[in-house]
Amino acid sequence: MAEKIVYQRPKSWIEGVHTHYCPGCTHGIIHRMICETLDELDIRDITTGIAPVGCAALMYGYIDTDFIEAPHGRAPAVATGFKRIRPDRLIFTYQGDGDLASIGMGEIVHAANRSENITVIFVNNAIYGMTGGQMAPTTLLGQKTTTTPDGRDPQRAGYPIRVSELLASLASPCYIERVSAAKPAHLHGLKKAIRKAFRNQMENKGFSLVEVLSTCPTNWGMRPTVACDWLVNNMIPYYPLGVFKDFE
Amino acid sequence: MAEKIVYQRPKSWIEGVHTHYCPGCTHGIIHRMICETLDELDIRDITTGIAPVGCAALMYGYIDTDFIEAPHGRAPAVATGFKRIRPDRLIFTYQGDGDLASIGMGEIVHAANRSENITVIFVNNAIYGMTGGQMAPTTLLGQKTTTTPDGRDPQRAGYPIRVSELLASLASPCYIERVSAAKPAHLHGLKKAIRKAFRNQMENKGFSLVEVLSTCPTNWGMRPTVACDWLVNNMIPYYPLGVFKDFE
Amino acid sequence: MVLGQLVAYGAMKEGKFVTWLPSYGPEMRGGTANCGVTVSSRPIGSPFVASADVVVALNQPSLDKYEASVKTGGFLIYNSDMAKYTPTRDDIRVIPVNASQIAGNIGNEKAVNVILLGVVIAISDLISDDTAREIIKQKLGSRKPEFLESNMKAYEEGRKIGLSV
Amino acid sequence: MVLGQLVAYGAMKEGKFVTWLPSYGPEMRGGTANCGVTVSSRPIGSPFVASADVVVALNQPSLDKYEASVKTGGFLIYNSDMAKYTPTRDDIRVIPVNASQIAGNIGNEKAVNVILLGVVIAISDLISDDTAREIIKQKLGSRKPEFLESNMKAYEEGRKIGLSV
Amino acid sequence: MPKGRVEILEQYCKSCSMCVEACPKKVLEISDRINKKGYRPVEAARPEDCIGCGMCAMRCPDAVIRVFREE
Amino acid sequence: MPKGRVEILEQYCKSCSMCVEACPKKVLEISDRINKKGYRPVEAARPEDCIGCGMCAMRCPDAVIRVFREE
Amino acid sequence: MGKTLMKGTEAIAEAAIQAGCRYFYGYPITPQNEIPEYMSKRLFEVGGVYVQAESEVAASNMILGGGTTGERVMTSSSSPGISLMSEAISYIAGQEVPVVVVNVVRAGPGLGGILPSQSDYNQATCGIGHGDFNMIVLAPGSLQEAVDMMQKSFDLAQKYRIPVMLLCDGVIGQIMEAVEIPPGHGKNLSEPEKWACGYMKERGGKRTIIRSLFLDPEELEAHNRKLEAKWHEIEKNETSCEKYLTDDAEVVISAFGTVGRIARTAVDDLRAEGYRVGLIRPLVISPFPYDDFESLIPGCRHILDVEMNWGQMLKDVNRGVRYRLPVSFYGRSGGMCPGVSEIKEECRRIFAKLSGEGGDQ
Amino acid sequence: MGKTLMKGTEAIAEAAIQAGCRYFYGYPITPQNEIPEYMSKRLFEVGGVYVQAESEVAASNMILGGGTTGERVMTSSSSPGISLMSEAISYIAGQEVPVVVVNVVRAGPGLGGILPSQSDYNQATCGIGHGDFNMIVLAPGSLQEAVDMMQKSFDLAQKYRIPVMLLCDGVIGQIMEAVEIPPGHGKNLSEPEKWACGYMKERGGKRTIIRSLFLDPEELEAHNRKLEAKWHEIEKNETSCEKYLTDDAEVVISAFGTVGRIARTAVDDLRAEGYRVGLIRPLVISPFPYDDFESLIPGCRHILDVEMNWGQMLKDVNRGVRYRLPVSFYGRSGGMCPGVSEIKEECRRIFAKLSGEGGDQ
Ligand SMILES: Cc1ncc(C[n+]2csc(CCOP(=O)(O)OP(=O)(O)O)c2C)c(N)n1
Ligand SMILES: Cc1ncc(C[n+]2csc(CCOP(=O)(O)OP(=O)(O)O)c2C)c(N)n1
Ligand code: SF4
Ligand code: SF4
Ligand code: SF4
Ligand code: SF4
Repeated sequence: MAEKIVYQRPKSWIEGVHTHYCPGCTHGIIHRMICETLDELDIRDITTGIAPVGCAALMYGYIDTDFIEAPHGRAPAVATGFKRIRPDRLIFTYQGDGDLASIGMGEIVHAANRSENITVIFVNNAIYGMTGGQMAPTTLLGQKTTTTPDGRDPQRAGYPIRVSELLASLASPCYIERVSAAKPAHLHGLKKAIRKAFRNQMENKGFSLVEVLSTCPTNWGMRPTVACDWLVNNMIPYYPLGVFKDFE
Repeated sequence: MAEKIVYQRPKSWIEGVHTHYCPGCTHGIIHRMICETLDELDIRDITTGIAPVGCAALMYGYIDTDFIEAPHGRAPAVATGFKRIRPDRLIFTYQGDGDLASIGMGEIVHAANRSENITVIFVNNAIYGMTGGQMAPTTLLGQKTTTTPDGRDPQRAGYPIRVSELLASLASPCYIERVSAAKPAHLHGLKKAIRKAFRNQMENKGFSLVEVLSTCPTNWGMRPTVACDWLVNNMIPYYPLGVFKDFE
Repeated sequence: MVLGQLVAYGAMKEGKFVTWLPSYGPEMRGGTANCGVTVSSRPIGSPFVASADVVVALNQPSLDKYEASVKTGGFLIYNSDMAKYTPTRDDIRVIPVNASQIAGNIGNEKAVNVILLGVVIAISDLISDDTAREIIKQKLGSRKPEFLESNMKAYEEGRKIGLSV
Repeated sequence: MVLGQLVAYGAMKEGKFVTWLPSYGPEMRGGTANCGVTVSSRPIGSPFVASADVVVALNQPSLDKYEASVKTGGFLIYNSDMAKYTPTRDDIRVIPVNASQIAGNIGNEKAVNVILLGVVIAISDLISDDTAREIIKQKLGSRKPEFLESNMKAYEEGRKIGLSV
Repeated sequence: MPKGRVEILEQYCKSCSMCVEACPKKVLEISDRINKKGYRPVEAARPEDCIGCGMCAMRCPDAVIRVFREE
Repeated sequence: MPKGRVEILEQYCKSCSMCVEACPKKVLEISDRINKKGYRPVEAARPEDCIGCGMCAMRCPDAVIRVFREE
Repeated sequence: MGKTLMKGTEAIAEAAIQAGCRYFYGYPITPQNEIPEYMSKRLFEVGGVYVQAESEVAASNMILGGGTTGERVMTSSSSPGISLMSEAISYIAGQEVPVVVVNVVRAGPGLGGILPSQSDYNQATCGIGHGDFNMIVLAPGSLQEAVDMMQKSFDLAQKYRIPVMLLCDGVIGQIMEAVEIPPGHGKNLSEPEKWACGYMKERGGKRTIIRSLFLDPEELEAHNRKLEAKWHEIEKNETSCEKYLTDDAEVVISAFGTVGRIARTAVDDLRAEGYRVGLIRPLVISPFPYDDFESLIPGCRHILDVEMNWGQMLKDVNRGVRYRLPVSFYGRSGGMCPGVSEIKEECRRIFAKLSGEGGDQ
Repeated sequence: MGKTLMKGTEAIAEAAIQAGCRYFYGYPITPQNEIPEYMSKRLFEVGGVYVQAESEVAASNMILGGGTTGERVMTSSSSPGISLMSEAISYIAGQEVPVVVVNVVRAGPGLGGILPSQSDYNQATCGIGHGDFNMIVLAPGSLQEAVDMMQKSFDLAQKYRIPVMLLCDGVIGQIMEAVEIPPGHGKNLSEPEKWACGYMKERGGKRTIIRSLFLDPEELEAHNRKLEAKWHEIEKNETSCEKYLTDDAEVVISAFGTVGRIARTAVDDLRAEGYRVGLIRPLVISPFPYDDFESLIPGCRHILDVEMNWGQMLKDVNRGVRYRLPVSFYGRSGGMCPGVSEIKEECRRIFAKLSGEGGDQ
């Protein structure tokens, strides 16, 4: 009987490097899915990524496409600047919740509203990873972070922002879906959403955003698999998975 | 028979000045309503206004309260800084659509989301007044401005943003209503909404925003009363009047 | 402002050095928006006009503000339908022009500018009469040909007033 | 990092001048996060440690990176359960400590630090044995009293290894 | 019909006609005078028709109009 | 049941156990070895049970696992 | 194209188009609104792209992204808007992206006023953003210079992969005068820039990373040294300065931008009165023409620095003459501009003092 | 409170609280995250307010708003975050609002690195924002100085109604050493500041407008002249500089911040070797202590400027010594810090050269 390869490292995943992510951090899973998508759609060499400021700042070390570094939160503006000049090339941003929903709120709302023909991968891990666990706009009520030592209090810090719902209330964007990277059962949906977000761009459909619920085992203070359970039990109830906008 | 005063200049309207607004600009009506509200609620001397960058930059010349000038778009942050220190004083921002919905999008979303206990008067005249008629985020499709000489094209500049709806999709804010300053029949609702937005703050209810559909006769290139008709015929269909959020 | 630009175009046409500099404010109407034009036969240093040979005031605030900047012996021309003037200086020549009224009579309310241009050209040697006529044709005629006739008429009316001073 | 802080607290307690300076990177785990501690009887100028009397390496990357910074005659102490060392220098003294294993035996996996502290105190004169014990009580005892006993035990084990060198 | 009266602070009027349009009784009209700022202020052309409803004042962007009503 | 096989690129494994949890057949376990980066890599403790479903690889954040299946 | 009478902002915009710029990202602000307005119309005609950014923060990041394609991109703004670009400009410098930024300066600080000023000199030439970097700054003194420098700005930006600022005081932006805009010489990207993003395919899979992040300090230091070496190169090659009647001048006026042209008239007038006065006018203010100032040292007895601010160029002037000549300052700020007669007055005072000291005027 | 071993960022935060600061608005950024983290906990305990702003743009505008109450407010950030505050800082200066900004500098430009640096010197002392303004900048050289200066910053901010920056290189932020934090001396607002907003009632209806907009250029010029006069006052009163063994020194090292303490060790070591070397260290870098530098002129033969950047203070040093002493530079950048031995080496080289030139060492 012949042996068939069921899974191997995607070609777009740069060989020989060890990611700097903490063990079990789902950033890696999302990266891998992007690589697989680039391979499957055969678009690696016409794609440029925009690296955010956040744990994924060094992602160009792992994904083998052109990359531009953007200031914190400004990836959608950088992508706009690029895409308007090179409409025949593909561009994606990859942004954390601090990057996209806090400092970068203005840029994402307006890029979505102009329906820039770009792909946004939005990694919502309910915390600031890179800077060591401060509150993010998506931090859940009661969740303890280094700047909400008693848990997030809506009186002082407001309610967690549901970004997909917020952006879906705009008239312009093409596709917005929330998926999860936590559980094996979620991974198919994650992959499908990423693929679709790139396909939309190839078909000039306009702004596509995939919100990926993600873990931060280190700053949540949990083992990776426990973090995945926490995500399922705490994040998904507040951030329901699903398609919020689809102009297909 | 004795003569009764039916209407006279509000006390909070500074005597002896001639506003710099163009003839028939509804900024003046909204100013007057704010003055009347300050008088009626007797809060003039515990209120601070935040002047925006926009046609209303000089509003402290007309309304007799303390005032702080804010950089373009940042009034909600300035108000936050103040109100967190003086919760017993009242504060309001007064912002145009460029100020609030373009450059200041990040600040307004987050102030609303923290449900800062402030009052926001948002003047939507679908254009940049002060700078001479460029496209605003709220400019209607097809509307000609100095930067959309062929009319706003959704492909290049996106759809007009419905700010009240966008902010109402957040969990935190207390009160959001859209009213109009165009027609005599609208003015009662305008006044009521402004009064309510101040009352909410006095009762510590959190973030209140009144979106006022307003005219810019000069940059729309219409006589004032024609501009009012245009507003009714073109803006209200896209920006329906009504309450979008009310935690009462 | 348009008046100033017409003079500037004309001066350039005549091969002179010219600068036109607006002073702008937040007041989009009824304020003192104005411009300074410098015409010279040598390269121009400062484009700011501190004292002027000719001042044209379209409304009261401008009249009040710029009266003082007329050079001794210079002209102060104003639209007497929009502003009143009580003389305070006797070293300048003052020309009231009922421009709004004339414009109304001609049937082109916007021609106030062109009427005053006629006055200016008549009393000064900034640009020649011929050049002025050509510039009006070129700059105003191309944009709004339907008004060309009334504009030329307005210019004539203004010129008449200017020459009669 | 904690190890360094304990030494720093101890040194301060003994009235010495001390600085503790971390070098931080984006790698939250498994990287070469490290710190430099300077203890001195006079005010400290540079808090950067270019060459050190004692280097303690908890894992392979740190060992590889900081081997070179041990002064001639200095000590290189490493957790032999987490890193392998093939000697490249003969001018330094190398002390492998199977710290993870010892910590496991004691039943407090997090005590690796304290074991190595024991070694450091034993071989150097940074701070006295008494001070070290007191600092452990004060700093670790207050936060997690339930671990105090195992921490003291870990210190003893480390000290034994250090003294036996 | 109640009897009303309007007082116009002429020097502040910008001749925008908003009040003219607002008045249910068509009391107001733009005058021929010119005020200090160069505008033709509004005036009560038919003062006798005024019912003192205040609509004009409510709509004036420049707080130019004072309204009285006989009781 | 199809027969599968996993190959582990040990040097990249960070010992996070995500794959261990993902495997429906409980094939994988964290080993006792230490890799260059100081982690104990995962290993196929029960290789014979592997069905080559690829779940482990799909969940691995570090693309450590290659999966084969006999056809 | 012969001379035409144009408004400054529009001439600048057209000059950019003639220089090959097809991509404009900007946000309105007085006194430069005619630039985006003109661009929104003209770029559509010539097949380019105009994007009205949601803010200056966004606009500056759009040129960052746009500039990585190797194409000629620009933004324009005025003082407060430029402040909002600080972070992105530091990134652009660190990431070596060629961009052009036009600043039509208004009077500050804060909201200030909208009248002309030169009070962003410090910001433009020295500390606009965090970190070790500099940008090239050109300061035109007339509309024709503005037009010519606009084109030069793009050339310099691409030659050195560095942000270039065209620093115009509001006068340059608002004035109308006759200019000639040389027809397009913008380079045509027949093949992709070697370093640009988006050409991985054309390059056979070789990729480009445009970044300023170097977590290893030795790597970052090496990167910074590279930027430093580039800057020294620029200092060597790109300074530019006009000297007018300085050879025999006892008093030299130093001025840049519009003040330069005003001072020139003052010089002419004073020469006619018999005063030995000259003018030194940096055209490129960063890198600053220190050497040209130093060359004044033997002959000149006094420098009068005139600016439309509170004296921001003064320290560079002093540095240029190495504190070996007396330098005095005359300035107006807040939207006021020093006039010809004020400058003459000031010069006459200086001459009076010098002759009191026993000069030979 | 005696000496305790504390981490720099936490000591700075506690010092602010002891200085009477109860209002903190900030956004996380390495390497100063412990400041907001500490504040989020401690301010709640002492009845103050911590707001995590959505960005540095927002944070800087929150201190603008907060500062108008007359209370002691602050924010802290690191280099890229400070760039985003540029516009607001210009407004704050123009509107004369007292605020304190802590910058724990990391290496730039752009994203750069997160290791210590002094590469925001230019920005802090010269061109951070548009318009004619300056802010006061203090640069501590040890943790104890940082703590003391934190308190001084609030005093200065309120005395002059001006933004004050505490410019710490990353070392000051991250180091642990023994410090003593003097117990609170923050002023207690028993009655409202006369100029502050929100007190119209208490003032019997007299209102306050806090603005920087003056559309009339003469008004704006007058306002700017007022700001200028205030700055001259500050220049007169508030410079501060340490001179160490400079009296007989042939070579004087100039350095600020952490480099100062490192250089001091180098000086001690070199003195032990017999070299006549000294140290001059500005504690306040804006206004810069030019006079202290000028006073070195008669005796000293060479200045060695040492910095953790590519030489940003150099021009101020040269200006101080009026180009009459040779000044050379030694620096490391990108997160690298000059070490004691490097500095000594450099000094020995200079001495060798000097004695070659016929000096007397
Ligand atoms: C202007 C600016 N502000 C702040 C920072 C510091 N910073 C770096 S990453 C980050 C947030 C990271 O959180 P998130 O975006 O959620 O991504 P994650 O690390 O969780 O993946 C912050 C605040 C910065 N680099 N630049
Ligand atoms: C940072 C900055 N960017 C731009 C401007 C210029 N500017 C002044 S007002 C304004 C927009 C005005 O439009 P809007 O907010 O809708 O108010 P309106 O004038 O229509 O009432 C702009 C862009 C500025 N002053 N500061
Ligand atoms: S800090 Fe959190 S988000 Fe960042 S790599 Fe570690 S686990 Fe992932
Ligand atoms: S009060 Fe009423 S009736 Fe009288 S003028 Fe005004 S609107 Fe007309
Ligand atoms: S609405 Fe007011 S300003 Fe307008 S015409 Fe009437 S009175 Fe005059
Ligand atoms: S391929 Fe499937 S069965 Fe085999 S080890 Fe991986 S998860 Fe388990």
